[in-house]
Amino acid sequence: MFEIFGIPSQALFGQLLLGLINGSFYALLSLGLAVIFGMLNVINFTHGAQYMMGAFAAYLLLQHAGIGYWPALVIAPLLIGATGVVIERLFLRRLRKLDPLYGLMLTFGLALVIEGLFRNVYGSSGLPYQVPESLEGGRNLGFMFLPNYRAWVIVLSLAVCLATWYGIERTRLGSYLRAATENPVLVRAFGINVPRMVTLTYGFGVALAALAGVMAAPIYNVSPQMGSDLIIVVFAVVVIGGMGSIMGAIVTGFALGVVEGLTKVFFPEASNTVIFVIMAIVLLVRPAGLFGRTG
Amino acid sequence: MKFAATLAFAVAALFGTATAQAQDNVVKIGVLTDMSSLYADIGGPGSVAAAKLAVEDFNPAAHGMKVEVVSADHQNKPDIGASIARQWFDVDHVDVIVDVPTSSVALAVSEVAREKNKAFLVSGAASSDLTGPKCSPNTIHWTYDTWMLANGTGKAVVKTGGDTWFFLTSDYAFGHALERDTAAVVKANGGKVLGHALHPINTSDFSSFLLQAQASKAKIIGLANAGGDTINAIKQGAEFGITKGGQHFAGLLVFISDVNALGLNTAQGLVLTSTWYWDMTDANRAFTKRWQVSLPGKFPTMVQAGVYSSVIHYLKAVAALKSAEDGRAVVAKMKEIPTDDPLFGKGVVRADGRKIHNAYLFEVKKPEESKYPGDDFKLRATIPADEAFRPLKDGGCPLVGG
Amino acid sequence: MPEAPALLAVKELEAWYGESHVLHGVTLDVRTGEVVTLLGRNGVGKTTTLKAVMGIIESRTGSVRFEGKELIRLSSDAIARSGIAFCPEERGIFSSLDVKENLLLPRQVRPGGLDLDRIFALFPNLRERLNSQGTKLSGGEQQMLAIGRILRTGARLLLLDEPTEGLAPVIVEQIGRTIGALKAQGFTILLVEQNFQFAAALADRYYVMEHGRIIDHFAAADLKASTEKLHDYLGV
Amino acid sequence: MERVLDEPVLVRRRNAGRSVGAAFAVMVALLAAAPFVVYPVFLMKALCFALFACAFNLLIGYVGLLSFGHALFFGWASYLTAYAAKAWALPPELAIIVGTATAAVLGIVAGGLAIRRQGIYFAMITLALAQMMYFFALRAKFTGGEDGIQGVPRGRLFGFFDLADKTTMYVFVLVVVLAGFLLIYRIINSPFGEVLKAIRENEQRTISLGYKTERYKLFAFVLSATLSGLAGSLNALVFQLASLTDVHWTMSGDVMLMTLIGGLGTVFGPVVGAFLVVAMQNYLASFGQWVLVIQGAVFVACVLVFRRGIVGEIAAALRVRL
Repeated sequence: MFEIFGIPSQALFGQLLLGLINGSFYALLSLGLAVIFGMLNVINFTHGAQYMMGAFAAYLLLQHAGIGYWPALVIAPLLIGATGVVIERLFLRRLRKLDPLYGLMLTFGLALVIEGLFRNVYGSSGLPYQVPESLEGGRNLGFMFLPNYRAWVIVLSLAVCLATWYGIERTRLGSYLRAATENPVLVRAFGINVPRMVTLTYGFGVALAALAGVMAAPIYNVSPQMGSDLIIVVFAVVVIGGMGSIMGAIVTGFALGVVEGLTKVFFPEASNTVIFVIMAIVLLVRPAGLFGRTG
Repeated sequence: MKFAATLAFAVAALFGTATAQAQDNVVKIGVLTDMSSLYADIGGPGSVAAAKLAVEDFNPAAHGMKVEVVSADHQNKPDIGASIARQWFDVDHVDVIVDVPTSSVALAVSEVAREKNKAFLVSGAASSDLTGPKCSPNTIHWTYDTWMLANGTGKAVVKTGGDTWFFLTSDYAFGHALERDTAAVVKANGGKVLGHALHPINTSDFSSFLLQAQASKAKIIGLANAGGDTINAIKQGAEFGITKGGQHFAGLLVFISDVNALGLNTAQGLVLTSTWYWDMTDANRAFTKRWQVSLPGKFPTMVQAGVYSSVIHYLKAVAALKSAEDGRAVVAKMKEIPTDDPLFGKGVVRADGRKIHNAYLFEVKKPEESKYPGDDFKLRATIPADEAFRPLKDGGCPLVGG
Repeated sequence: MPEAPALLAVKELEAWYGESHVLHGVTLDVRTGEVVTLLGRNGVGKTTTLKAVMGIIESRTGSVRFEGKELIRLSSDAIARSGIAFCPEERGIFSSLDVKENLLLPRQVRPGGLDLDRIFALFPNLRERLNSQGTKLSGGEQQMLAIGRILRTGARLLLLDEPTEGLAPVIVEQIGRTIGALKAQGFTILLVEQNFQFAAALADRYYVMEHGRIIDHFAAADLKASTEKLHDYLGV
Repeated sequence: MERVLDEPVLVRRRNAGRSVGAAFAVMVALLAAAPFVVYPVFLMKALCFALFACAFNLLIGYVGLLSFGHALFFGWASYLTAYAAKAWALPPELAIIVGTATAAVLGIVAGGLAIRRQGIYFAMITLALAQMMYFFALRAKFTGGEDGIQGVPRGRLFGFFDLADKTTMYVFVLVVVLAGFLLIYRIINSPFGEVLKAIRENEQRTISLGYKTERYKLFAFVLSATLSGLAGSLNALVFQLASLTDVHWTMSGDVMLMTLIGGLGTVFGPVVGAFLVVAMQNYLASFGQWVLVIQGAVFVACVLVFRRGIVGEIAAALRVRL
């Protein structure tokens, strides 16, 4: 095995791959944020809590209904997405004509409520969720032992991201979404029920977060605070990528996961901060973010 | 003016009651713990329940005393802990604070207790500094500490063949101390430390640290961390085939609540040191049964048992002095009379404030070995009380002469 | 054709932008098959009238009847679905959509809309640019796209807001011919226009607006007689 | 996307001076009498947060910028003050200056980066920058990591007043906070403040009038950061402790809640909000987990039905400015 800057290539490739796994979560979450932001002009601070709710939904489905991982992968996002629909209808819709900062504050408050409730009921030391049997074990890639489940996370997240991209950029329904992002008033005057689309879009973005939560459940413990720390990193990812494009959100998510992984090899002390430092640099060079549109 | 009136009303309504309470002869025990966060299952409501059981068993009426238990959540933040402690002592006439998981909070509360001359009985916090350089005539450290954990687990593991170590260390004072102490024990017993990886507190993804541990080929991966971090590290270690690859985890601070969170399937084989286990004696089982009335389905940790034990002993000392006013005097009394309670048996409190009792080395059972809920540990060794804790002279506590 | 029933009947229409009251009781009607033009200076409320009819301005009162059905309480998507199509002044071409997606965007609300081939017959340029980004088209092409896409919907009443604004005379001429052709095909059109020459060639009737009110109304036949007045109104 | 945060409370300016003056007098009287009734440490804490919230309000209420990272200034000032007082044994007045100056410098850096974007982006950037510095505080040696800096001596003010004395400390905190309050009031009613409000209403128009709005915004940001730092410095001395709590993002959330409850863009709102939130945290502590839920619910309620906040509603009802 050769070495790069004194680091065995083994460790390097291993960390790169791990970075990609983390990137999967960043990408799914920032994608959801981008989809929501596009239609609602709201930064969904509840996103972290909804990610957590996804994980809890998987856990509770298993505990109380005996429903395993595979069905949960579909059911949990639908359930949590439905709560998103309710949130949009009850709360966000009433703020549409106000400054988007109110949306941020509202979703922040909701995040506190949700996290508090879950802490209240489930404590905080985390609840276990097993890797599904069919994905147990792993394979030795030579440079590292890659658990099958983690490989699955990369594949699934990539697939969901690309499917979402395709759906938005290449389909009829997606053209409605893009058009409504640009000029909702006119799209509505073309006979399309934009408010319903907004509601469903929010539900969809929330469902993406919940899906990420289900995917995370077997890797991390299911715990009420799992979302709140992650969400701030994802915000930084979003600022770096800019809210310009769906692809931007996906690419930035994966790329920053990898960068973070590399930092863990070369300069572990900075692994928490590297994304924020990149954010500062990107802001200096390209205030609109890497994929953002100015103006 | 409406605004002024509102403000005045609000102020009066909210705070007016605070100072209204008169001084009386009630002994007030404040359980200051983590009710909502990382260590809520280690201490938390379970500690409050334990304290209440202790009061019940002490039977204050028989001693002509009145005892009240209050509780608050310090959220693992030293600032919140210190300000609650201050307010309890200043305003609410609390005489003693018990539990306080999280070393940083315990150190802060210890300062306040000393300043206000009240008693402080630590059960939840780990730092051996509490009876070392930062010892206080008002503080007793009851259940366990970092030195004891390092000594118990470290020595036992090396002696059973785990002679090469790699540490996953929580990157703050508690983790550093735990690693340092354990590394010293490992080396003293002829083992070798191959390396370490520092991880931030509350890390959700340990995979990259585990990869380093794996690459080190050390037999033992020592977890110098606590709570959720320990849980996550072990869980993800299983996923990366660490245990199947022949490496073993040594959890330096593992509680039964952590084991339950992990599930036996993942936690099996884990070696840990504890000073108390619910299923060891009939007295412990009886206590557990009563305790479970408040927390059904859970099992008390050593911290919660320590709260019980420390409260019993405290009340005995207060009864002997007939006053809880002077915290220093009560603590001195507690050091003077020997301890004896159903959970920890007979013991002593040392001059530096260290409570001395046995420690036990446990191994987590395999799922098939566990016959009923909570049947998690099997005993591997008993560390006698006089070996379990740091010798008095090594602590550097200014209270100890010479 | 004064005896024909009004396809669109607007009565006492009032509208507000936030706090400011912009329409003060607009009353007009458009009969099936007509081209009716709203004239007036900048800022008198012509565009607002179209938007209020379309429900784009939500705070409005009065009555808007289309085919006898009251629309004033409906949202703009429901109004569109009842069979009215709107082409905004700023054309509203979506930059994130290509030409084809722009064309296919408005919902088909009734059978009998023009299919793509017939739209390309009207606007041959569009066929070649089908895969370009919508906003990469020239101003004229964008206007054609904006009109073309609402022809697909099957709506028989078109609200066109200044379709000639900022376009070269050749293009204006082409748009004029197109509107003529649409009229011949039986579309009913309510047109807002500043370019009086352009409107004169097309319209059956005119309404003149000032300060959010209709101040005058005459048929094409009376145009000559009204020229003087018009110069006054429009300040030409 | 340069929308105004909210329709400002319409007021009659001629009443303004009188109502604010009267309310100020009442506030001072209440605060002077309060320590005889209320636990002084609680009062001092609430006062520090009142100053913090007022500083935060300067930015959101008068410039329309929502900073989600104000804990950065509060917390780092608190660290530096604590460190200066403990490790360098500086007298309290110098320790406070060290802390406040740190906040000012951080304000220049963070502000310089953040005001490049507006609205939600601004909020996210300030949040991310603060979080970065949170991790730095967690790692840095001098902050004591999880332990924080404990046992900070209060020292003797100007070598003369012993701040270990409760009453002296209270008077000191009260004087500093009132001075900060008056400074902010002065700023928002100065020509500079008028430009800030113009930016809030419509930045494009303000630019077209020839104002370099970026500079105004940056200056307001730095001012707000500095005063937040002053609050953090005081807080460190009151509790003789600087800890991670002070730099954590929940602190930024708290100050946002205080300002929102009290009333964005009102003079007294942040003060009222600070007292309410601090009281809530103190007196609901026994409810444990529910504090978070209650705080969140109050947030939601404020945003949905109560956007003017308490003081804003009162002011609107009385048709005065407060």
